[in-house]
Amino acid sequence: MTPLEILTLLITLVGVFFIVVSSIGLVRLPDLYTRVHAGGKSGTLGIIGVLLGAGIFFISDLRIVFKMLLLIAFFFITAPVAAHMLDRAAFLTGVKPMEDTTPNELAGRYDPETRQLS
Amino acid sequence: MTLILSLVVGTLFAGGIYLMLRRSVVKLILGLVLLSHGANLLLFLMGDGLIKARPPFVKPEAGVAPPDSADPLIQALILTAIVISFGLLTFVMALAYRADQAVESDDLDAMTSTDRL
Amino acid sequence: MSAFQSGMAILMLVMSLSLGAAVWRLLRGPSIPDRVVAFDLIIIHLVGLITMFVVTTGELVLLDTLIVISVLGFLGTVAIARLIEEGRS
Amino acid sequence: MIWLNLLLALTWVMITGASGIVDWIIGLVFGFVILWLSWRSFFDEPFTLRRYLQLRTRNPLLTIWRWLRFIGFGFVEIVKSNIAMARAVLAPKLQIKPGIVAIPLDVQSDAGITTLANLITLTPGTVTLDVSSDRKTLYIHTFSVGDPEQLRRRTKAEFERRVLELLP
Amino acid sequence: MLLTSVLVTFAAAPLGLLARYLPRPPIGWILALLPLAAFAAFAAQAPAIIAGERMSQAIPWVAAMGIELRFSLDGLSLLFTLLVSGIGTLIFIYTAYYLAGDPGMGRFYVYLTVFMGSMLGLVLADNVLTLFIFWELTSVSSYLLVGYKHDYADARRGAQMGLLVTVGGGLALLVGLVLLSTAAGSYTISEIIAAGEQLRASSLYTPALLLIFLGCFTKSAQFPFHFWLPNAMQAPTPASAYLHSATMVKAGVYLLARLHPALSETPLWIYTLTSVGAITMLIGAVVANRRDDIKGLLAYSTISKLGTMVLLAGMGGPEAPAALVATILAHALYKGALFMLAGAVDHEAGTRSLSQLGGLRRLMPWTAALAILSSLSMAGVPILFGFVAKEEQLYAAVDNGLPAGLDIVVLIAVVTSAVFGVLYAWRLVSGVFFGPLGSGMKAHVHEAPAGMLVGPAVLTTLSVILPLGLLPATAALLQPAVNAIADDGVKISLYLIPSELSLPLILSMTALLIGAVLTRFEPQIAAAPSPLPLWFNGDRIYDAAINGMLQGATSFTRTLQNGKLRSYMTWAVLALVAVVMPPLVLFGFNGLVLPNLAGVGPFELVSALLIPVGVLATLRARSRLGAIIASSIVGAMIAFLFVIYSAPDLALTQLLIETLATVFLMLLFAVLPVGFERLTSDSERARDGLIAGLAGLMMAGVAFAAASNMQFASISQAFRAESRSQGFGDNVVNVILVDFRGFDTMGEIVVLFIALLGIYAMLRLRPSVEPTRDDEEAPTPPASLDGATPPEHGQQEQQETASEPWLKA
Amino acid sequence: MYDSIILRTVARLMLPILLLLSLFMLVRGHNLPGGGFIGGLLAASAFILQIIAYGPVHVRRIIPVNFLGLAAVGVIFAAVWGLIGLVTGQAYMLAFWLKEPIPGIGKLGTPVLFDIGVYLTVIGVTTQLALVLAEEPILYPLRRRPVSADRVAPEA
Amino acid sequence: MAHHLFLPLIVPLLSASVATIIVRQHGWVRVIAVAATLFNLGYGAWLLVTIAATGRQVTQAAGWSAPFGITLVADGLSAIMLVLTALLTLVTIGYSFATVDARQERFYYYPLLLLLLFGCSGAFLTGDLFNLYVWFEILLVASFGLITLGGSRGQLEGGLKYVVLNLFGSICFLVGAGLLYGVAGTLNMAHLAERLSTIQDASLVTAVAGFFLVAFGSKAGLAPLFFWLPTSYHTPNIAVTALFGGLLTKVGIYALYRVFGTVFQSELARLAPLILVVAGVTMVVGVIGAMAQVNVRRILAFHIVSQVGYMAMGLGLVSVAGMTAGILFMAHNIVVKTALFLIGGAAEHLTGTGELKQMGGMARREPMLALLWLLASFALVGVPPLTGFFGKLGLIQAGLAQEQWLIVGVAATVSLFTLFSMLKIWNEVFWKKAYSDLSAMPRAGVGLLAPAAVLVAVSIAMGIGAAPTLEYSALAAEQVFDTASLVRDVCGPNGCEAVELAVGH
Ligand code: NA
Ligand code: NA
Repeated sequence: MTPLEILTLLITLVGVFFIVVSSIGLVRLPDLYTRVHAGGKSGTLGIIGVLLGAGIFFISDLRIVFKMLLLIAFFFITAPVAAHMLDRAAFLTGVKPMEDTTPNELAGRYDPETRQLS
Repeated sequence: MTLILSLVVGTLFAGGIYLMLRRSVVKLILGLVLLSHGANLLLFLMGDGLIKARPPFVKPEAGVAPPDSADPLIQALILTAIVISFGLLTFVMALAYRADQAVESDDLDAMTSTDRL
Repeated sequence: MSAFQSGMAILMLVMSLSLGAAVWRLLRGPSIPDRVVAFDLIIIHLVGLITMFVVTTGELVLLDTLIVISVLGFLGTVAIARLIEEGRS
Repeated sequence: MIWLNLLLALTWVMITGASGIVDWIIGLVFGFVILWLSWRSFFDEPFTLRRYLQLRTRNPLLTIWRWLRFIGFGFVEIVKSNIAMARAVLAPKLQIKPGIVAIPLDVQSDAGITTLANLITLTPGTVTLDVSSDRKTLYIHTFSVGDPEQLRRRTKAEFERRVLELLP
Repeated sequence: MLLTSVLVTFAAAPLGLLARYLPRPPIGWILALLPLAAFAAFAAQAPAIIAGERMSQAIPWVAAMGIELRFSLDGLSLLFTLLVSGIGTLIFIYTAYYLAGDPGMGRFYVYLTVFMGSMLGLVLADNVLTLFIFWELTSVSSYLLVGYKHDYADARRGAQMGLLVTVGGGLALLVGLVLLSTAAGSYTISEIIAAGEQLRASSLYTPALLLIFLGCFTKSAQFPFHFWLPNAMQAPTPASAYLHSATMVKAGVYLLARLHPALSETPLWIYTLTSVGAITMLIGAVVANRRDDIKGLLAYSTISKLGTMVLLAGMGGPEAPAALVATILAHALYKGALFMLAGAVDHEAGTRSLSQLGGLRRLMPWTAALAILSSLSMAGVPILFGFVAKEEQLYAAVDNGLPAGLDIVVLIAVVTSAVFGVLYAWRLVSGVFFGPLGSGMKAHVHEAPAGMLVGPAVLTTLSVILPLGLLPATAALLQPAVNAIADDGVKISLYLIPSELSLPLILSMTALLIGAVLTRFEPQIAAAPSPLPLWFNGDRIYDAAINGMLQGATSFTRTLQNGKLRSYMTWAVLALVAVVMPPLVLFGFNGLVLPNLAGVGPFELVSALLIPVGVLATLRARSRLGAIIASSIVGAMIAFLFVIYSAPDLALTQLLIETLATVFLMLLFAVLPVGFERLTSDSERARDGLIAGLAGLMMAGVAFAAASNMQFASISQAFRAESRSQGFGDNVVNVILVDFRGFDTMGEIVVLFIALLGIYAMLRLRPSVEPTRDDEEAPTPPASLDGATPPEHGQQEQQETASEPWLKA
Repeated sequence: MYDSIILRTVARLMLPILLLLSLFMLVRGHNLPGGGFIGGLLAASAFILQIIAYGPVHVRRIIPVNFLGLAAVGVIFAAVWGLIGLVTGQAYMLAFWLKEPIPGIGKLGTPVLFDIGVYLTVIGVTTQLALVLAEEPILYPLRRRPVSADRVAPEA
Repeated sequence: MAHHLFLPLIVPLLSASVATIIVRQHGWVRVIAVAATLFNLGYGAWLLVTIAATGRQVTQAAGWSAPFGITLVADGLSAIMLVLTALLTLVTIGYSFATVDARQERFYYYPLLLLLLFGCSGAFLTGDLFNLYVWFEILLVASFGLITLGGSRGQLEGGLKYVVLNLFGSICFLVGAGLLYGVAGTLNMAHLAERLSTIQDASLVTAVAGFFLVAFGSKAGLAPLFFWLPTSYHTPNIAVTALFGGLLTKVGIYALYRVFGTVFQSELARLAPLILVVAGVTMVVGVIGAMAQVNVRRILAFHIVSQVGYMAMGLGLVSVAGMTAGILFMAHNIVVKTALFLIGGAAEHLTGTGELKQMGGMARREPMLALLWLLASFALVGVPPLTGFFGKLGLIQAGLAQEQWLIVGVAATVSLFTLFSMLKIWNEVFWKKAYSDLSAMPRAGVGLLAPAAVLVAVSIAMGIGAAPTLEYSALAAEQVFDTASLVRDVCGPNGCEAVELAVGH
């Protein structure tokens, strides 16, 4: 194995590790809001790791490196938005947080008619 | 893998047909979706074998796509079929929605007025 | 198969299993947003798997699918999340 | 806007992988057409060349430097956050005490709020839930709430400050 | 001339419409020139035909089907053409008086003329298919004539009944004729007749003959199809007189006579015709005595006589052909007259009921005189032509060609029908013209207009004068007709007073005598219980059949076309399975070896297996959104497989479409109730599961069989090789899409485009009852649903119409 | 009122990027994965993201294109280049290529123009569909029917 | 190379697209619609003559040699269908001027008609199996749009079933095409015929043919796949019903003739008994349904089903004579069926209802309409010498020649029941007294009468000119079965295997 390959493998390993963590989180965590943590954070870092690994592997081809960077940026920008959207949708559709979620400063802040948040 | 994917095609068809035999319009649509997935995957099996990681692109050095690359024709056909079924499915969705609205029910068995004797 | 490829293959297998876990959540729910979270994560898995597949096979052409898949994963998640809200009854 | 156009041209050149002068021109033209098309999603008033060429940033290099520093900070935070996450998830017994906390906002620009929200989501233990309609409060879900007040303080101090620097 | 006569008649049909503008008697005289001309033309041919000539004429039409406009005139045809055109002339005159003032008279003349043309064509045709064409046209024109007074339900019913029965028989006839022609190797009648020997030996003989019988029996109102004829009496009397007594109903007899030389003298022919004819004859004779309606009485008597004719056609023996021909002529003469007179009575007295008529001999003396004479002819009283014909019948019956035992039965039947014939003739005359004045008649009944009596007068005169010295001439005229029926030199000899006291004469006199005696008991006979069981009533069976059919059809259709999509889908799936499964199982797996699973990578396996998992999740989802998300996983996994198996374009398209479809689905269906209702029972689910499983298994099987059974090299190799050199592109798939098979792609975008048009119209064009906001006006959002402006833009702009098309500008 | 600042900001940012990506897919589709369909669908996705974030009314306002007309123009554009072959007495859709490749774009010929027609049609159709569907609940608010509780699965 | 074959496709397509853009200018849209349809009619007539004179016309889309590119092939059958389609569309457009309201016109009524014309014409011209699939989808989706245009509840309910069941048929078609490509490796019909003729005995191909049987059978409305038809055909505009009633199921029959007559010849022989059974059942079930109905258009809709059975019989007899009769019957039925829908529809349009029990008195009120109806319905039933007779006679002759007694018996019997249910309409709508005073009812103007009159005239002309019509049908049937000359015409003298991918031959 060339050093490049080793590096690739290592970084990819890290990425895969975090993706696995997010999967496990998704399975193990008790309520939706905590699962969003797992998906939104670990999943993002994991995929970034994998992409980075590929970027390093193809480091000689700048086009690919750039594409990988573009993708990483894309995930950085979009993953949190998705998490936010999901949490919000869940909250609005009445998905209950796990029992000892305290404080819950959002409770009752949505106007039931207009969905305006005060 | 051909065998496995054939079985997958079978499940897609079975699931699709089962859903289409339900009474809910949404299930009907999803049934159609599965059915067209099944058809596309079935077509995919009809190419020159399942070939991993050898897409039909001309290799710059050779000037031709490798003869053992995946079947480009079947891909073009599936692509056409996918797009067509997208158009048709969207039509069905809109129609089902409107029918649902007109009948005020998503129960297909409530939509029998045009056959009533 | 080189050691590198074997390593990647193992990682891909791990990813596949992890994918199974995400699918489990998709099936299990219980709420719709739960399923969407799982959906989002499944797309991430697919992006990862394809990336690794390209790394092992060197078939760079396939890499271009990643951008579109990512965009669509985002679009799909956001759309579903948004429309769940519309549909609450 | 011209910056964005340049950015798009750069993106074009990078993804096509061809960097001749013609490619730059094509990238610029495409970028221009796209910006012209999506102009109204950025500005209320119709497209004008003056508005297009207007530069907002005085010192682009400084801005770029700040952004890079910000990204670096963010990246470190993210890695930290994920290690914490992995610990929590992989622990034999789940120990989480979640809570939802409201954080008053100073940032007012769209970009600022968004950046802050994203940063919060990507960093340890917190996910942005929503922004109030009057854009004065940020609601976050936290993984293991200690003292809500401390969380508020820390967030404002570590994150919002940096965001305010870039996008007021 | 033959062709001309037929075509001119058809071409002249619209002339009848003149009567619409002049619905007065003179028009009848004018229009009658047409049949008169035809009569003259045919009469002019008589000498030649009598001399043994035979005229033929043919023009090709649809040669490939054997249809040829081939006409030929021989003795039999001549007899019929003279009857058709001669009686036609009288009817044309009569009609104008009968329908005077009726605005529909024009229509009536058109139908009448078409009928005449059809009838002429029928009897002249020398091609079975041409004959059939005219045969059907007589049914159709008869339908229109019977339904002339279509405001009345009875008229519609009578018309429909006649048409259904005759067309039904006609279909059988058609098949029979085609079979016959197949057996004979020709569609030309004269050639078919020439092939008699060969035909009788053919295996097609029996089916062909039975089918032809069916056609003839329905047309000629033979038992058990006789019931339509009395109902056809709903027609205006001119039509009844013309079609239902003198001409059309004899078409079946004509055809039997025509085919007689070729097909007769087999047991099938003899027994069928004898029994059907005899039964019809008796039933008609009996029932005629039970009718109160004079047209009904005449109709049944016609049935009886038609039965006699069929009997004569079937029974064989040396005298039968002559008797048949004589009967045809005699019947046409007296029955045509009687019908017209009955019409005159109806016209003047306002009723046709025997019980309401009476004593008209003083009020309508001329009518009475003619009716009495014709009735005497009908009864077979000597010195009238009816007597001559009856003598012939009895001669034929005595000397019939039937086996011992049966011959006696037939003889008795003929005599019996003669007895009843006397009886109903007497009923008619005494009931209408004698006794006290009828109770149900109009106030001031007077003689019918002279024009209305012209026809009856001519026909009655013929009945009277033919026996008075014209018998040899008549015989000479009829001889060629007999020759056409019986080719072996049978001679017809008509005579009024036989040279010796023969058995037929005795029987004839006896029948008259018994009949005369029975007139004493007429009321008892009319009131006697029906000889047939009550249910055995053609009318009633017809109605029951129609109603039963309608009800059966309704409940059948309700069950089958039940409006449920899932039931239709079930049929479709089962049809697919039924068509594909057997050959697949039997031949589809020939020579396949079980595949090697070693090359399957674990991670592909996992991805592939996630598809069924997604399917299952979709099936088991208990909410719409859950199902939608589950199904979108299926799409994503398929796209992933596409990536792995070297189809990046496919994967991209699949994913894009999948996502967009999901978004669209959510846009439309997220707002509806979220949960699925439980609508089907467990047994239904199990059944559907079984069907779906079977279909799925079949699809898996066929996919695998085809994928492992590629017998030919695919043409795609050429695309791989020539993509760059000829298509100037490296993405072979895209080159196929835009160039090699760009035509497909063109169609594909058109599909999208049309789908857009359709969806747009469907969503925006609402029926006017619904609140309508059509067209492209951008909607004004209610505050609760949609964010119109991004917050940072502050003030809300005035709504623009989104239809501002820069494209058009 | 749906007004997530976060989503809207990101959606706005994505619009030019996705449009650029779609042009990229269109332009190099003849040689690499992509093409008129994929490009068109991507562009439509860009617009659909705006619809999701801002609602159809806003999108109609900021992108004042008659998409249905665009689809029709796309069809005409795709169909019309084939006529060159026909008027020169050859087959419809016969390809005509410029001798030399255009720098930065590649070889230009009628199939490429055809692909642009496909691109325009797909954008027009898909975006118009999304707009029409998204406007549906605004134009025709649904009358809700009560569904008896015991017949509904207790989910969501 | 007959490049002109593209014209009847491009003209409607471009016209439809332009008409879409200027849809608000009603007058111009109508002009465009009529002009394009007239062009197709004229072209079709010319093609009819040309083919009779010089045989098959062949061209290649984009010039690529067959079997690599997409072949367009016009033979006698194509030409007959092409010309009838244009005629029908033209007549329907004329009828629409009088009956279709302005709102529908604004929602792309005429463009959709033109696109339907485009789709049908393409289906009749293509010589490529997958391309046929595309054309099927085009005409299907155009028909979807037309059948739901107006958005009444009935249209939506019926339309949903129409659409879904047809989509199932489409999927069967797609699967069949895919499987066939897998087995035979090509899509060009000539090439397929060439290759499949080397497989003589029963094989997987027989199973694959089953998919096509179901696919085309469901478009054609064969039992038990016809359910979509009676449920939806009475719901849209009368003009649309008339066009669909005449045309759409026959596209399915056309495809059956084409694909089974050319590509699946040995499978056809194998499946013939099944096809005959299906044909008989279709005739019977259709006519039973018609007897049960009490609405003009619904009766006629079931008749479509019943008569499709006759056309299937023409195929199931597996002989040139059978197919000749089938083609003749189809041509007759296309014309007459549309005429009947137009006339019955005119009565419906005037009365405001299609329910028999609420109609009446039309014979006195509108004698011209009554006359047309009488002629058309007798033509449908097969009363000589109107067109239907020759088709029926041809089928009977061909059936007897093949000694298929049963199907002949069924065919003959069913036509009696057809007569019965046609009489029902005649009695209830035309002969029976009106239930109310009709003097306030609008009169049938030229706009309502002329289109039907044209078709009735065509039907009569086809009856009188039965000889040339039959001759042409025979030519068409022979061409369908003659694969050897097809291969020669499409791929050249050396057959399709010898061709290399290039522009032109
Ligand atoms: Na009625
Ligand atoms: Na009526």
